[in-house]
Amino acid sequence: MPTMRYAEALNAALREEMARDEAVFVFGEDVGTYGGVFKVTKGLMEEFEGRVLDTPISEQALTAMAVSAAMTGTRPVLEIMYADFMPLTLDALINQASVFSYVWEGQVEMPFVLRTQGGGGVGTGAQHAKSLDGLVAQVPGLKVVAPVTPADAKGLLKAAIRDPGPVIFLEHKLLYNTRGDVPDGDETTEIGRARTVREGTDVSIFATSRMVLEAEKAAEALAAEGVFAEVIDLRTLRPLDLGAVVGSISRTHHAVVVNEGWGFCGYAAELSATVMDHAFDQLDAPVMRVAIPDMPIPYSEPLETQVIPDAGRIAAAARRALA
Amino acid sequence: MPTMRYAEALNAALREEMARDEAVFVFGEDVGTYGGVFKVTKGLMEEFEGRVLDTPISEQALTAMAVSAAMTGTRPVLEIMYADFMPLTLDALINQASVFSYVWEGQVEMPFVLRTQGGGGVGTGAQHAKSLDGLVAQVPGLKVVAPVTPADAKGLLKAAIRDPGPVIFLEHKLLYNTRGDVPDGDETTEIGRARTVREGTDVSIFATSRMVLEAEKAAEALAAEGVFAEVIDLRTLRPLDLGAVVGSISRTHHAVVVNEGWGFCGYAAELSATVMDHAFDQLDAPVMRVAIPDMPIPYSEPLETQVIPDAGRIAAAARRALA
Amino acid sequence: MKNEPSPEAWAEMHRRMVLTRRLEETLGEMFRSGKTRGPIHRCDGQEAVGVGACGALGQEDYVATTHRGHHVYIGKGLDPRRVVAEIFGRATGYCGGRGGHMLIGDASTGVIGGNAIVGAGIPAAAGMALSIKIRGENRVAMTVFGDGAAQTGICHEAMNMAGLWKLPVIFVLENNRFGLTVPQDRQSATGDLAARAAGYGMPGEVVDGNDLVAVFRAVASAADRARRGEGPTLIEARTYRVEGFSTSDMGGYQDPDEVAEWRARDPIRLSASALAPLIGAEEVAAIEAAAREEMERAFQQALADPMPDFAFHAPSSPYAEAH
Amino acid sequence: MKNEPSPEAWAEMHRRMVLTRRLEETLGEMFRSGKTRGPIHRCDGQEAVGVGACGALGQEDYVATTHRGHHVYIGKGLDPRRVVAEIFGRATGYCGGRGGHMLIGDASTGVIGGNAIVGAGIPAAAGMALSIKIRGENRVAMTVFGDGAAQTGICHEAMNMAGLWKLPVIFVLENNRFGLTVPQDRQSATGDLAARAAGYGMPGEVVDGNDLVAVFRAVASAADRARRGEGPTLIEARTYRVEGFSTSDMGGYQDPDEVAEWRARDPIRLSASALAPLIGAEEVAAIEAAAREEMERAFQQALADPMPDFAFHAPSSPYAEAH
Ligand SMILES: Cc1ncc(C[n+]2csc(CCOP(=O)(O)OP(=O)(O)O)c2C)c(N)n1
Ligand SMILES: Cc1ncc(C[n+]2csc(CCOP(=O)(O)OP(=O)(O)O)c2C)c(N)n1
Ligand SMILES: [Mg+2]
Ligand SMILES: [Mg+2]
Repeated sequence: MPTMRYAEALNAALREEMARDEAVFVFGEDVGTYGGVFKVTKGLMEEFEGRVLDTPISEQALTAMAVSAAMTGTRPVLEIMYADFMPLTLDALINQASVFSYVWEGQVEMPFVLRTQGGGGVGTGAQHAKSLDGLVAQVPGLKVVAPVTPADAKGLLKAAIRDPGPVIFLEHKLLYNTRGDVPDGDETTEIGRARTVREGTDVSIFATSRMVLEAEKAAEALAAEGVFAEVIDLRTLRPLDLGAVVGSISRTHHAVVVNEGWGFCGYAAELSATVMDHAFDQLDAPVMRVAIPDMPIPYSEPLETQVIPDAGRIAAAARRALA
Repeated sequence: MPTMRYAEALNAALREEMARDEAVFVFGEDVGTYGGVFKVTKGLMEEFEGRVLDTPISEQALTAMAVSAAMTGTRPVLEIMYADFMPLTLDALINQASVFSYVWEGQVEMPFVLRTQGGGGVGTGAQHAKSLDGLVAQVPGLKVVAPVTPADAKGLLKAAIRDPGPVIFLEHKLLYNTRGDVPDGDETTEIGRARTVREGTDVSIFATSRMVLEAEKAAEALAAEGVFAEVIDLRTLRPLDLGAVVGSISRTHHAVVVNEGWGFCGYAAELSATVMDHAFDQLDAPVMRVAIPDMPIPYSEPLETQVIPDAGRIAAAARRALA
Repeated sequence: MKNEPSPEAWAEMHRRMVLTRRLEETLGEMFRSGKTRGPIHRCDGQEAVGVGACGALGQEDYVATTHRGHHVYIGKGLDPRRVVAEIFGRATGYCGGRGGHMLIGDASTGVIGGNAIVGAGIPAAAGMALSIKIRGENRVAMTVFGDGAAQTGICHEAMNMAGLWKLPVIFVLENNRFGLTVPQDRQSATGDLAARAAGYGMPGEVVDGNDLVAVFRAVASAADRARRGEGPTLIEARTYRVEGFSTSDMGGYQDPDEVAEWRARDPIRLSASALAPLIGAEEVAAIEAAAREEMERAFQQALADPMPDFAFHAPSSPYAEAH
Repeated sequence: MKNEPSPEAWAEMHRRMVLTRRLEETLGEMFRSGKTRGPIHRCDGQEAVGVGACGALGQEDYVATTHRGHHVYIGKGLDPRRVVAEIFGRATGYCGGRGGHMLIGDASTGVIGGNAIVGAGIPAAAGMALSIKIRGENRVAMTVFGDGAAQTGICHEAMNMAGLWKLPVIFVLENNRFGLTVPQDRQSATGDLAARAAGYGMPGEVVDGNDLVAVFRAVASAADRARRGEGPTLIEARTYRVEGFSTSDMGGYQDPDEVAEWRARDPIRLSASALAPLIGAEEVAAIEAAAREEMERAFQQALADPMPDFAFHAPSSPYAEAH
């Protein structure tokens, strides 16, 4: 199994799917000649003539075009450069993609993928560091995935491209250079399945995207204290793997949910509410929410580090749950 | 105390605030000559020359203009005709309004009000019947209010216009013709305070906007069965009146949350998660979420009535909580 | 003359105009007797735009339309009975009652589809054209949209990309002089909307929107151009909204003289008198009578059709299943 | 000649161009030695646009700029030390380190403000102009934005309203031939962006963006026009981005010959040689030397300034307090 960077894994997935299926095309700002600002689309323009398009800065129409192109025989993969720009795509997602999959049910498929990346930690400021997972996870009819390992980056992107419906694919700017083993060939990661990163008996930590790495660190710190945390990488935010969530809580009876979006009305709120709905009787303590405080992400390093959840805050939340 | 329609109460609030403060102006699609498609701005254009503007269909720029106009000495009141179009306003809310109130803290105020109306029940279809409360309630720095009575419609709109920060004002298409007593003169309703509609001992029903009326009906039905529900009209969705929520649950130990948005990642999820955060130990049963199922709102009557929460579903949820 | 309709084609378009007219008139009558549900946006007086434009396309070509798209539905050959059934929320409607009159879609005739978000049909058609281009097909995509829609941001973004990439798309701007209640000169900084085409590197042309054949010719030429790979065309069809905005219209903003002037230029009468010399006045009369009868039958059948049964539809959310 | 800068005003603008140049060069050096955080977008080679445009305005006039706005900050008279402090996240920066270099705002000089959402400054300035008009003030608002931004939907919407309402706003399109890595002719369907002004009922003018006085004159005339109530003007200032897009630029998409050609037309050298006959070559040299020294001092002071302390900022959410 070769080891590769997360960005390379994504690139491989795109290349393989474009080779496999002529209906797949890639478009977005700077994805062509430049190969994408995070180099995910590197080399594709040369390799697949006419199927990789540099676009104007027009997120709103681009997303709407992905929706209708998908309904008429192609499989668009659109890159939106930063998750912060997702508000510009929401009319196309909420009022178009979500609606037509229901009202015209059966008549058309809508196989498009919207790739974007979010997250903070490197001084990109309030308009370039957000994770708006909660916004997109709210939309019926969409699937939302957020791989943290290079293997899942590749496996989920391949699965997303082959999916008959719209998939929002959330990457993270701090993951592109992380390395990991990636299976060769045609393996996909099933959408809708969480992954147990580390087994544990005392508390379940459910995390998304880069927060999984922080959760792992937190679990290590906790283990040193004799507390055994189970770390679950949700991988798919919608549809949520309810079995994995309920199953883990049935064993640990304590839960921490971690997401790099805002707390209030954010994705972490749904995780907490899901546990309320489906595993209340299993809980020995309230679910602890770990998220970005309800404020914009500041630029300056000593400020930004205070708002991005990290292993320390996750471990503290686990201790509170067990207190 | 005169009785008036909800739409008239809003109209009175606008008229009084425009008379009181020359910096207040009103703009939006069809708000001028026509007086608004729901007649909320009726007569204002003639009365306040130059301060009521009919606009092109340009929600995105209109919202951004409200933000910057508010930062430069005016108090804009923008009407967005349907809450379904709120996705078009979100960049201005998330990346502009929310950001500058923090990064330029203290330098500028941002007193604008964005009025819109949502809700279903009358066959307006998947693109004109949604309540997207969860989208806007997610944004730090915004306040979000949703009056259900004519008195609060007036009192909250006056308070919103006087607020130094951005306020999202959520109306409901089925409330405009409802009547109620409205205090004369300069009374405002404080933003951030819930209202106890009906006291009860067995279960707390927290509802927003028109769902409060359904909750009241549910409470009546439950009372006939000997179950006494406390109905709380949240009025303000952000900042949430935590005291009212926790206080009521501390008495009843059971809760139902009702919102006309989607369930998954919607506002009802936050309510459930808030209870998890702040009142878990008071709960004898899980919080029950009542919301729109995770699908677009269908047009045809027998379909639409199945998705809009009503007294029957609320009462059933209360019974489940108490079972 | 090139791109002149054959007498048969013209007669068929004439028939479709009459079908549309009877649809609209009957809907008006039924609204007045309280038998409709939700808003209805009539297009009578504008039939030549939708019917003439669709008449110039083939069945395999795509079209996206608006909230006011009955002439497009009928113009593209949809079954009147299933159109009426959808308007009345019947199980036999094009969307099984899920969509309503603004969201009708039919993949088999390329109607993809109605859209009640103003402006949304424009990027939709551009996206379909992108799909056509990527797949190397011989189809074209078309959108019919309003003068109000021309002011939306999405219009600018989509037209720029269409011009840039020479997409096979036809933009038919149906200028009926109003966006809801606001006259064109109070929502647009220019009266010459077709002139904006130059800014997108495409030809812009003004035609008489009440002249069926003029619309047909313009669209047929634009379709030829598109199929030759020469890119998009903007056709501004000037007409007038002689009815209210929708069934809920309270009026009071239109100039009665102007309405009368345009009524005198009724597109069906204009077409009839030009068609009679070609196929005979009796034949025209017979076509009209048959069309009226067909629409009457469509109503009878559709209204006798069953209402749909509700089914949850939320493949991507586990939450819905709990309800 | 009308709207000619006085020698003193010109000299001051020249000084500000040199300040900006030294700012950019020093940032470039510090980036290379790993001392910056986050992206930096340099505007050297384009100083004449921001400085010339702001030089034609008064302190009370508003300006909104982009991610590449250092010439606007300095051109509008901001204190170099506090600009540098913000770029380095210091407590003494214009946003106390919260904003970073893309979000600097200073109400006292009308800089409202930097903006990293492409296109967002355009409706921002239009909204300020609306505010000015409503209040009957004598100010004008201006925005400097890129050729990439000209393709956004929000640009269309804002320009249409500005033209429609004759708002006192000046649109300075800084055409540096690239939107990130994509050349202008691959993101815009037209090479003549100024011509689009006609579609918004306003004059469009092309000026040499490397000619300080040409930019000054054009903006001064537009400001006069705006103050006379004649509405907005679009000024396309043609220049070239001789540096990379940002500090993270990996290059490879620019034509070195073109870069060299434009470097030969350096705006500071052009200004110096035209200014020397008016105030003497020694004076020019003395101004430049003093400016360079001032910027050096600004860096020294700013880098010695303290980092900010973190404070929660979420007045509208109860959730934050729990963390
Ligand atoms: C984005 C959006 N904003 C507002 C509306 C409400 N609305 C529906 S139709 C309409 C007017 C549209 O005018 P035009 O495009 O000229 O179409 P017409 O009704 O004249 O056919 C408006 C404002 C909407 N449906 N979508
Ligand atoms: C809405 C949005 N889309 C994309 C980006 C990413 N981005 C930042 S600057 C830029 C290019 C802007 O080009 P232009 O407007 O010409 O400004 P320039 O950088 O040339 O000064 C892009 C695509 C963004 N910040 N905002
Ligand atoms: Mg119109
Ligand atoms: Mg540029």
